[in-house]
Amino acid sequence: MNIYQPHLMRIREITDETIDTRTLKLEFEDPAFAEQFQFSAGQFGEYSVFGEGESTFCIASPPTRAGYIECSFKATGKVTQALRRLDVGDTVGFRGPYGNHFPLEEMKGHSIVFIAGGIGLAPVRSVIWNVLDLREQFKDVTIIYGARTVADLVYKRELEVWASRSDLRLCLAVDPGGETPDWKGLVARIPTAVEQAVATAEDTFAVICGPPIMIKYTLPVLTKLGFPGERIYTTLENRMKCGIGKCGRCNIGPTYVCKDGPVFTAAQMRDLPQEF
Amino acid sequence: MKQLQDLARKLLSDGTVNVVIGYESGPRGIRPAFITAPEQADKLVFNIHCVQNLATYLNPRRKQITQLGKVAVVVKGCDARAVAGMIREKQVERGNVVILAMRCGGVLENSGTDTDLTADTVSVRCAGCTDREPKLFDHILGELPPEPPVNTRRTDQIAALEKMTAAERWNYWTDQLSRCIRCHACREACPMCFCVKCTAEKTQPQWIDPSATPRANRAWQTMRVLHQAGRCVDCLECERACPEHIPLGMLARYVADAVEKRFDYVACEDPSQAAPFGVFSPSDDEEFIR
Amino acid sequence: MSSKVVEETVSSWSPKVLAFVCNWCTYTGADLAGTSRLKMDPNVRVIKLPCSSRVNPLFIIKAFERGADGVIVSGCHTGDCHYSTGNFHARRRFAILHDLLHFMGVEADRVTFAWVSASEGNKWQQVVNETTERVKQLGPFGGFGKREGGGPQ
Amino acid sequence: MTHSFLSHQGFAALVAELLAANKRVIAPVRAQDDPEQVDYMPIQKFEDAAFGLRLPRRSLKEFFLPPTEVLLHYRQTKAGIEIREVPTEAPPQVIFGATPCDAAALEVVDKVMGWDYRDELWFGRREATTIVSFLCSLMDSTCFCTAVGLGPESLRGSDVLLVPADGGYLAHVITPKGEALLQGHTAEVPAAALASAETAQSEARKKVENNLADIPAELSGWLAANFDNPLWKTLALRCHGCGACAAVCPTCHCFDIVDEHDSADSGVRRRNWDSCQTSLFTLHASGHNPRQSQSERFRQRIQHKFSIYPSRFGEILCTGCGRCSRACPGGMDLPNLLGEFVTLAQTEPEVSGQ
Repeated sequence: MNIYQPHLMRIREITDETIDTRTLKLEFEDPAFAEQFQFSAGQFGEYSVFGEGESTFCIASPPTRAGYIECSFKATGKVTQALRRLDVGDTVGFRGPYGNHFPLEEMKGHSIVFIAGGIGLAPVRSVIWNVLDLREQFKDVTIIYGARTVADLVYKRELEVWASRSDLRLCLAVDPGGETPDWKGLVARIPTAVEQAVATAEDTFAVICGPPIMIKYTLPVLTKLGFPGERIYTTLENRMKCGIGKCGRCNIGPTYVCKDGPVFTAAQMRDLPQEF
Repeated sequence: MKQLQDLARKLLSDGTVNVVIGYESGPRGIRPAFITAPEQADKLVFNIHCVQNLATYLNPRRKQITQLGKVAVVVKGCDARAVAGMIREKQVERGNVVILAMRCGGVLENSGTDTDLTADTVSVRCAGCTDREPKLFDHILGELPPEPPVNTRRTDQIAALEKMTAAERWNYWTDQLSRCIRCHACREACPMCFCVKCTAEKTQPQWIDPSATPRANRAWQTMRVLHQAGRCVDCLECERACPEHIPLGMLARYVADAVEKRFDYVACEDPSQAAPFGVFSPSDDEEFIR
Repeated sequence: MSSKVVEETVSSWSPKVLAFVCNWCTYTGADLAGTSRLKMDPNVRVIKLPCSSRVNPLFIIKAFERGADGVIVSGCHTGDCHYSTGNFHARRRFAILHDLLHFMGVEADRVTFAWVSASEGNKWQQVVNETTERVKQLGPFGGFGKREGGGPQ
Repeated sequence: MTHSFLSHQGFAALVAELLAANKRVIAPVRAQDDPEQVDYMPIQKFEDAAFGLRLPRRSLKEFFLPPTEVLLHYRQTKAGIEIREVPTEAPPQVIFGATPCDAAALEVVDKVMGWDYRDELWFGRREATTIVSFLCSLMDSTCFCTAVGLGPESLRGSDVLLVPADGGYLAHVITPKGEALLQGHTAEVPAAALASAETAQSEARKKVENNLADIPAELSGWLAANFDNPLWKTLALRCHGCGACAAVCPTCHCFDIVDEHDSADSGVRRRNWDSCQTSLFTLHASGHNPRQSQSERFRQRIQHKFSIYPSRFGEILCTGCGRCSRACPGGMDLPNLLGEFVTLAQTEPEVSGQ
């Protein structure tokens, strides 16, 4: 089997997150492969619709839930549009898991602040559930999540679950103008929400993912709060084809996002050529 | 030459333009030059080695050049037709480009070859040139050199193909186009390929397969040549760029001839002349329609 | 193309012809041919478009790529266009396409251009039957569908 | 490495024998469209080959990484998707008359192809291929193999290197594959052959040495440190972004993966050559493009070859064949540019990364 050959997976469940964002729950067709399949939070895969092509997304489900993986995507291009046309029971291809992952082991025994914007919650969600499934091994957990409008918030059912849990703090925000009359969360952009919700950087890791502009304005806030660059983790997205360091597409300077990433610390990002 | 250098120096020093695109002598023959300072104007040259169509650098896709500011460009008569085409199709504003037109006595087929213009060495596109004395310009320079010899290689080739059976022509083009690797260098080098999104890159639906298979290669070149009908100025940048040396100029020439024969239209130096596919005549020939 | 693949032509092969027709004239003309019970070869599949000027040359190439052996492009007679001038513009494009296909070695009989008005059921019958007959003579057209052997080597 | 002698007759007999055994034999052949030019092509008989005429226009890359190749076939059935794998073993082939730069390029690219994940399609062809290079005498002013640590007599990537000597060739037998190929066709090396081969080698070297001085190790660091140097903005002005350089480059290996339908329910996934010079290469689905203009794309090409690859794989992703400069319709000139970079790297050590 050559390295570009995907494993076949069946769509078991489809959840519409927003008007254009969808989550698929996938199971491997080959039970033997499913048995030995392992991954870590933050890794990604190449998902394919046969006849349309491959597309790169993170694995949005946590490694602590065996037997399936989930991916969330926004229907924008050829492959994602095709993926959206598929139904429960249809087959997709999957190559992976690829790339590095969030350093869960290192984070154990510490507090974590999760910060996500829009569909950027997908990779963070994998870590959040991973942490919540091993809740006693971590200190305080804070989740700050925002989107442009209430309608753009993804994983709404899980947001409710998180809101009802007493062992974490959830802070939801939408951009000004994006609120609905019954919106109970903040009306603020992410950097403001972070300023309000995070008291201290002490003994705490930050995991942040979202649109580049959000990250750009949130990083200074985190720095001001006292987070060193080495304790802020994010995940980068670049156009990829092979996912395994061959096709030459995802380079940022000497860095192969597919191999050295997609998870980087803010400190590492600062040292990269600013070409992303 | 001196005349050109002096003019370029003046245009740069009085701030009329920010860059003069011309020809210079490079380490391996004549190459395009981008002169941004008056003191570099001495580099400019013009001779029979100046084969490149510099109008291609006015193509708005070239962001690295548009960001330099106002441009003056050295053109031969044939290249001036490309400038006119871009003005005609609203890609370049006439007021934004200073056209430095050179009177031309033909250029070589292969720049850098140490030879005079002969019927074998002169570019095929110089045959029958009516623009040796350019008509679209802000400044016209040089003396009109004598008419170059005529290289009939391409017209002979086209005539030979015309004599073949359809099957023979099909096989000829299959041979040629099977070399295509779908790198799209022909498109990137072309002054008249200025679509923001090329049909070859449209994926929904996927009109043209992206792989270099015989079927996709033929679809790609057919589409490209058709899109250039009435636009192509026969500068042969596509052929020069092609790393597989496919005779793309022959297709372009054939279509340009067809457009001229049918619609009496030549991609000319007059930007105000309507493009042939934007207009029609009730008396257009329809001998091919039942 | 030299596609008279003998083995294939002898027995079962019957050409596939795809027709791109305009909604206002040819489609109605074809309808008339049908309701008039005119006998036509069953090889033609019709795709209805608003106007013959909607026909992009890529439609024709795609038809060949996907297995058509012949193509018919048909619309209103010039002067009768529902959109006044659509077919005048189309005619210019078809002319150059016609010439280029010729130069690239596609037999002229593979692509039939015809003006068929709403009242010309008989003409549609002729166009269909004659095109089918000519394409039958030419044999299957695999050329545009060829996938392997691309690139240098 | 051992030495043996291959007479002209022995060479012709060897090729004929391989062809008779239906082996694929590739050699430089006069180009169909231009008899002055040479391409590597499969040959049917020994006389088809045109050895020692000219540097072939394209590299050997296409015989290992074809411009387009099938990665898998799929078919949609009622039960789901069926995948038909493509074989990763390739039929054996022998390449005669490779230039040392083209042979070396394969070994350079091996590194990225075998890094962590092993590209069996590439290595399948690599293993099935025996490469017989010729001492290069085809250099022109665009060649700069010596500057990147190779040379007309370089053994890298070849299984055998043939050096002209009286009556035939002195064969440097480099690998067991090469030894197996020549088995039974060679003779003892005549005393004069060694000396005449040595002369040929040093003469060949002289032909190219002065084109460009050796690229110093600090260039890689200088390039990395000068990623944001405003210089890049002006370097690519004449670049069309056509990617012809990448197409002819023996070491450019970037590719695209696409699906194509054969019919409504079946099709193929393919790997196609791609180039960092096109704007689509890095375009995100969102419309964001990290490399907006040709300046950035050209910078990527140079950085990848002379900084990124050295820093990841320990060597320059260039074998000095000069094809990019010959193919460029815009007159970009790599050896010239490298010379300028090296001067800058050596005169501006304060901004150097070293």
